[in-house]
Amino acid sequence: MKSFGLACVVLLCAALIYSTMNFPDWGSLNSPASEHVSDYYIQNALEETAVPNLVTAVLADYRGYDTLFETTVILTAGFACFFLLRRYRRKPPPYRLYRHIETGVTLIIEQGGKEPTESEEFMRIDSQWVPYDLVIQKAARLVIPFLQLFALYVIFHGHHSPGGGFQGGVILGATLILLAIANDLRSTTKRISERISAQLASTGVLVYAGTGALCLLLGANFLDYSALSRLIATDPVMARSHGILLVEIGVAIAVSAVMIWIYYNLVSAGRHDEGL
Amino acid sequence: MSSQIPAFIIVVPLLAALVVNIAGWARRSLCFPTAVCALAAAWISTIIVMLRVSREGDIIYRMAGWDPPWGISWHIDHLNALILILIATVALINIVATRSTAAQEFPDRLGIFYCLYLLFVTGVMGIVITGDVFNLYVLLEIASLSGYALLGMGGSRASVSSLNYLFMGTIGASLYLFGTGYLYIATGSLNMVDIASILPTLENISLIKVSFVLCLVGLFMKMAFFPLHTWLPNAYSHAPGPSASLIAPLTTKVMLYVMIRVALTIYQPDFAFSQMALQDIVVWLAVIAIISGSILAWKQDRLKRMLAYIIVVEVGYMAGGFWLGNQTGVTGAVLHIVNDAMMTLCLFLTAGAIASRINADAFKHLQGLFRRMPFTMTAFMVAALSIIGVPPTCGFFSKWYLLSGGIEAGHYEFTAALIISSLINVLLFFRVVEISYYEPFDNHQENEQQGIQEASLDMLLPLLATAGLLIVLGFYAHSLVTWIIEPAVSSLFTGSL
Amino acid sequence: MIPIVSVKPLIAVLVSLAVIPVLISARKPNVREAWTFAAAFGKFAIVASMVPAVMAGRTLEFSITTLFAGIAFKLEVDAFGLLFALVSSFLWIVTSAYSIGYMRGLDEHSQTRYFCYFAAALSATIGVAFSANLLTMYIFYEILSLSTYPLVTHHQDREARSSGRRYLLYIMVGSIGLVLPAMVIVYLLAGTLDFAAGGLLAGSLSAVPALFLLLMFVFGFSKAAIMPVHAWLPAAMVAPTPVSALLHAVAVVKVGVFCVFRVITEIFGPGMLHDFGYGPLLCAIAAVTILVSSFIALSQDNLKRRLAFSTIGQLSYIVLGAALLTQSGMAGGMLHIAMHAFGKITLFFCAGAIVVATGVKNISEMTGIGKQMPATMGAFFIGSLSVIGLPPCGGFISKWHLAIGTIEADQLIMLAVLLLSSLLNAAYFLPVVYRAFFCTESESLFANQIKEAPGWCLAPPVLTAVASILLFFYPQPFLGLSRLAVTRILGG
Amino acid sequence: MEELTTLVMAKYNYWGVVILLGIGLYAMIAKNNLVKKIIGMNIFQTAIILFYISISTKYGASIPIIHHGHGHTIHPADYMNPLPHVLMLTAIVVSVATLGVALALAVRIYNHHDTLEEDEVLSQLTTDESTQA
Amino acid sequence: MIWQLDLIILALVIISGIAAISVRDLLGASILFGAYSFLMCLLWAVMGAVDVAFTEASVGAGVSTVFFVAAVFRTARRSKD
Repeated sequence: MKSFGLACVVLLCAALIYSTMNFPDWGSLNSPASEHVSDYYIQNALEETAVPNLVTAVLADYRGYDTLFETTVILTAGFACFFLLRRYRRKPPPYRLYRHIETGVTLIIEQGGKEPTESEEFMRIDSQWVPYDLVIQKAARLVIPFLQLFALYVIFHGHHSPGGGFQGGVILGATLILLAIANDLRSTTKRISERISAQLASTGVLVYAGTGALCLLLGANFLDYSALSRLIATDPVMARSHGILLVEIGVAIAVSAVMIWIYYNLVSAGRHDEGL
Repeated sequence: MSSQIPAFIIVVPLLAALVVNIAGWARRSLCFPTAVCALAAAWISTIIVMLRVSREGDIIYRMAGWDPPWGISWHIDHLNALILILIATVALINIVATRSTAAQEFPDRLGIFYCLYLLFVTGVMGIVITGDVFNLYVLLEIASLSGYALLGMGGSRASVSSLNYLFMGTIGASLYLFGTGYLYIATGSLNMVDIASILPTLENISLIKVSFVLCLVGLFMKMAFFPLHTWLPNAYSHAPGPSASLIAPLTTKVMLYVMIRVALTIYQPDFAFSQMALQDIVVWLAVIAIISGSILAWKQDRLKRMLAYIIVVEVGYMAGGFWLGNQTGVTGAVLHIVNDAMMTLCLFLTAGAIASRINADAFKHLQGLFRRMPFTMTAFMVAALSIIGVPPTCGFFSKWYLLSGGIEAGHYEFTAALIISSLINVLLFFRVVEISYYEPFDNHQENEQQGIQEASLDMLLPLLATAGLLIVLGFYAHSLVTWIIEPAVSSLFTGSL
Repeated sequence: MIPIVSVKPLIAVLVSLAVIPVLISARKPNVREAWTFAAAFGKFAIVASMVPAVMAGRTLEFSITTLFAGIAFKLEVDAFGLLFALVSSFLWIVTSAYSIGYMRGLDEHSQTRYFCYFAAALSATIGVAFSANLLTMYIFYEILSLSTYPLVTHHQDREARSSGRRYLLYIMVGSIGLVLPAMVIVYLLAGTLDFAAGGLLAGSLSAVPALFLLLMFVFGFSKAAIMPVHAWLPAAMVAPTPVSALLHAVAVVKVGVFCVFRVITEIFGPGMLHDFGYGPLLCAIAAVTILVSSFIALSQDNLKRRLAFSTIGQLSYIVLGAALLTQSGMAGGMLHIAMHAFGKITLFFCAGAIVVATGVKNISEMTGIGKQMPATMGAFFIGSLSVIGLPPCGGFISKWHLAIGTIEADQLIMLAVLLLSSLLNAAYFLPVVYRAFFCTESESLFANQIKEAPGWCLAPPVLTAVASILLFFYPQPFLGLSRLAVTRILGG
Repeated sequence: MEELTTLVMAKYNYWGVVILLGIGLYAMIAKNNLVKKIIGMNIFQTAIILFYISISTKYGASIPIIHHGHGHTIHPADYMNPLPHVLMLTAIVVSVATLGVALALAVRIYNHHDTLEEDEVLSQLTTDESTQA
Repeated sequence: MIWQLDLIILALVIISGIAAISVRDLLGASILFGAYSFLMCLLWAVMGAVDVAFTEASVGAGVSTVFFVAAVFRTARRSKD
């Protein structure tokens, strides 16, 4: 198998490297790729959408239809992970571990035994439990708010600087994942339950698609934000800019929620009780 | 507003999927009706679009109001419109037919099942409707991802084969993306029509040839064309029934459509058929696919596996028929895409109905089913005759076009392969018929012996409707060809798109 | 002469299909069989009602839909088709009566299924007879094959299934493997598949491809049981006797020769075949089949198998008649469809009656059976006379025409073949009769207690026997129809 | 000699792409561990992304964000080609989505078979088959 | 865009890619894959694709690695190849 794989890989590589001989030189200014359509974007995007960040402009407006489905792809992945992995507990686990916080004693409560309320003195712990590293815990607690602030900045400043809904959304999701890693999974699922994350994911895409559908209702083509100028008192160009912001927000919501959702399902193998 | 009808085809299922997920967590009972309504709406809009196309010619829908090639635009001609109707019909029939089986397969994740169902339909519809090569890739991934999930949610076998499918499919899609990258580097555009207008002006043809080959190999992988078909039999035969009867009819056919679109619309028939010296190779591959697939199907001892191999054979029919390179062959391929989707749907629905009654689909468990489930087996019989190609079922007519195309093109080996595989199909299906018709039912395990009776009505009616459709399609094959397929094919060949 | 557009042909085809739901739903056997009769009489009435128009030289046609560019799904009634339709629809009535007696006599299982598929098969037969073009004919041909499959495998035991498999294999390989591609080629050559009086392909084909196409068709319609594709017919004799009687003496096999006849006369056309000199070739093929099958028939002890081989031989007479490409040769072939049908069905009925009465299947055990079953064996005698072609039976007329045809085509070898084969027919039929009647009491295997078969089984053979005698004296309307058809083919 | 250097200068990036493609493909074909295969798959996809990004580059151009805004004339030569960037954002998302699904399937398989080695999984499946029959 | 820098990083990318598929410890492989993604993100940043680099940094180097680690945590860490 290995040798066969190596053989066909080498053949493919040879063929492809040979084919690269016909490419225009790397970085040349007058290759067809960087002339035909892209020039149009570079020259007109600012006038037509009032967004200096060309990537954002093209991403969310000229090719906004792509981006809608890019968001849908990640949503699909979320659905798929849930669909494949989620296992609702048929029977409760044979025992649960509780830790008495002052003394650090671990109690094993057999199934059916009376379980202490999770309070100041008792906390439930995972079966593969390592004592929390104080530094990580506190550092995470310290960092996370700033991270989330930065995420919001990335989302809302995507018009003018690198970034946008997608990157910001990923960071937002990552902060919550960090929370889950620094503490335990249950503490995060308590804050953002699976149901919430799933519904948020759909809502995010719904914001995006809804914006497009709103344009439909306003008589323009799907995703044609300039039609929004009838709602918000601006000229069509600014309306496009605002529409881009709107869909970026939708993307951010969707992506962050999906990231968390996938993480829940992956790390707990679909049980949502114990995780990393 | 009526100019916005095409958008509904994609937007309605997408929104419905989101709504189903949001609402489904609260009220599970909402999921099914929402999905059905959405698919019905999409179906109606496909019909309207078809009528408009046949009345007013091609529709160009400018997404976000940007003109091509700056923005993404849809280009709907007879061919897409036909395939769109096909997809909507299959999805609608299947979702109604599999309501009960889906509820018993995925009791605790029904909502998400319907979300993925709708997303899959959105994906394939988007693949068919779009006029932009990259957008096609994105929607291809949506369809594929939901497909992996739907197919993988079976036993452990299903997961393994689905992961294998995921690997193959990802390589295929990535190769397609790579090929479009070559196209982009050569033309600087992503809009199909725009590329088609630029390509003839280019001088270094070899780059385009490489891109063509890359796209083609990628598509062959996705459509399970010999020898890249290895993922298909496992993935389809181990999948849960409701998913299989949705995905098996659609995936390969849609990829065949994409092949036709890419080869004829982007790279123009002259380039695809004459400048690339691929024709004979592909036709011979198709011949091998047909023969070997038929033989492998004969070796199987389980119904769904046999059907899966038959799909490989049918892909050989269509790909070979397309690569004959003459209008008759392409007409036959397109007509067979329509027919084969319906046939496959009918067969897999039958398999699902049987599986919902007896928990196994090995041939030896089918004994006496004709007496127990007469209507189901009648539908199976009709589909079988159509696969064999017995008139007046629809399979005969597409096979006729393929045969005459093969003779016109002088590819007698293809004609012979068609004939031989039809004969093998006779053996295949009459073996099943003999078992299910003549073997006494008593050989079953006692516990099953009493319980088994005809499939539930909500499954039976769509099944019979499909079987009837097979015959109707047969009788109206000529009108279908003259009204829709011939304009489509001739416009593809004259490159007027 | 403009054709009459009439829905009659369609009704004639569909009438037997129409009763199938009734047959299925009918709980009581009497109701079921009453409906079968109704359908049979109705069908015959409609077919007969078309005779005057056709005799007047008109043709009735009805076009249903277009299948391909230039090919309609179309029914057309001309003299030849009407002749065939008359025979089979009339004999269906008789056979229905006989089936009732037979099936009840042996109280067979799942009779509803039996009657349903029987009706379907008849529809397909009439459809073939009335087809206006090759594709329509092919469609009905396939429907006929599929609807007779359950009849052949009626007993559902291992033997029935294996012979059913063989039946399907021969028919399907022939129709899909040979006829379908041949049809496609013809379509690509001529742009249509409609039957044309002078021959559709006339002048549009050179010698060698024409030969290949011709052979593809002749052997492809394997229902005609021309050797070497005859093996399914003896195997199919496991079916209940009425099936063997109607389908394997009249409907199915005659459909085969009918198709071959049509192809020879109206696709290739006598002119072309004559120019290329393929007539004698076909004659030779037919002659070989005739002689070989007759010799095999001599050696068969099972009565039905012997009849089957005799059928194979007689079918080739019809092909021979077509291949002679002469006035009386073709007329004789067409007449033989009718005459042989009456004779052979009588023989099958008798064989079945014997089985019902005594359970005996083999000739060697029939010694002295004539004493107990005089009527049956009498009918058998007449039937065999007719098949041998001796006056005063219908068979004589058709053979006479065939003989004249051989002389017209001055192929005296064929004449010799005819005479020799007639001798052979006599040699394998008359001993049965002799053994049945003229043997001393001592060697008779039957005590007196066995008696005639029940009336339902007895009346039909007697009726058909009488009919085949009457056909000798009043060969009209078949003679007239065949004359008309021949003049249409040869252009007067 | 220097035309060779110019050739290398002009093409080495694409060669890197091809090499990465090879690595990924090799991992997917030859590796036995499912997670390894998945890593290979991602490398394969990122290689194609790198290919597109390489298309978009221009010597002497800056990032595709227009600094001095309206009024000034904008020279296409000053900015990188934004289109491939857009496409590849989507491609990255697609790759991470595929990764999620693939890992989910791998975890499912592990729950069934307690292994990620493909050959062991297949052997277990074949043994099930034989025990069933 | 400085091509020397680009070349160096490209080499590093290839090396880390090879390493990622060749170490036996799956956790190590995941981390190496993270490194691969991060180097890739650098490469793209050098090529001026800032948005893509940003995305790759957050997705490839961040979330994907986390997914890998989570999956490895739920499955086996050792591998035969």
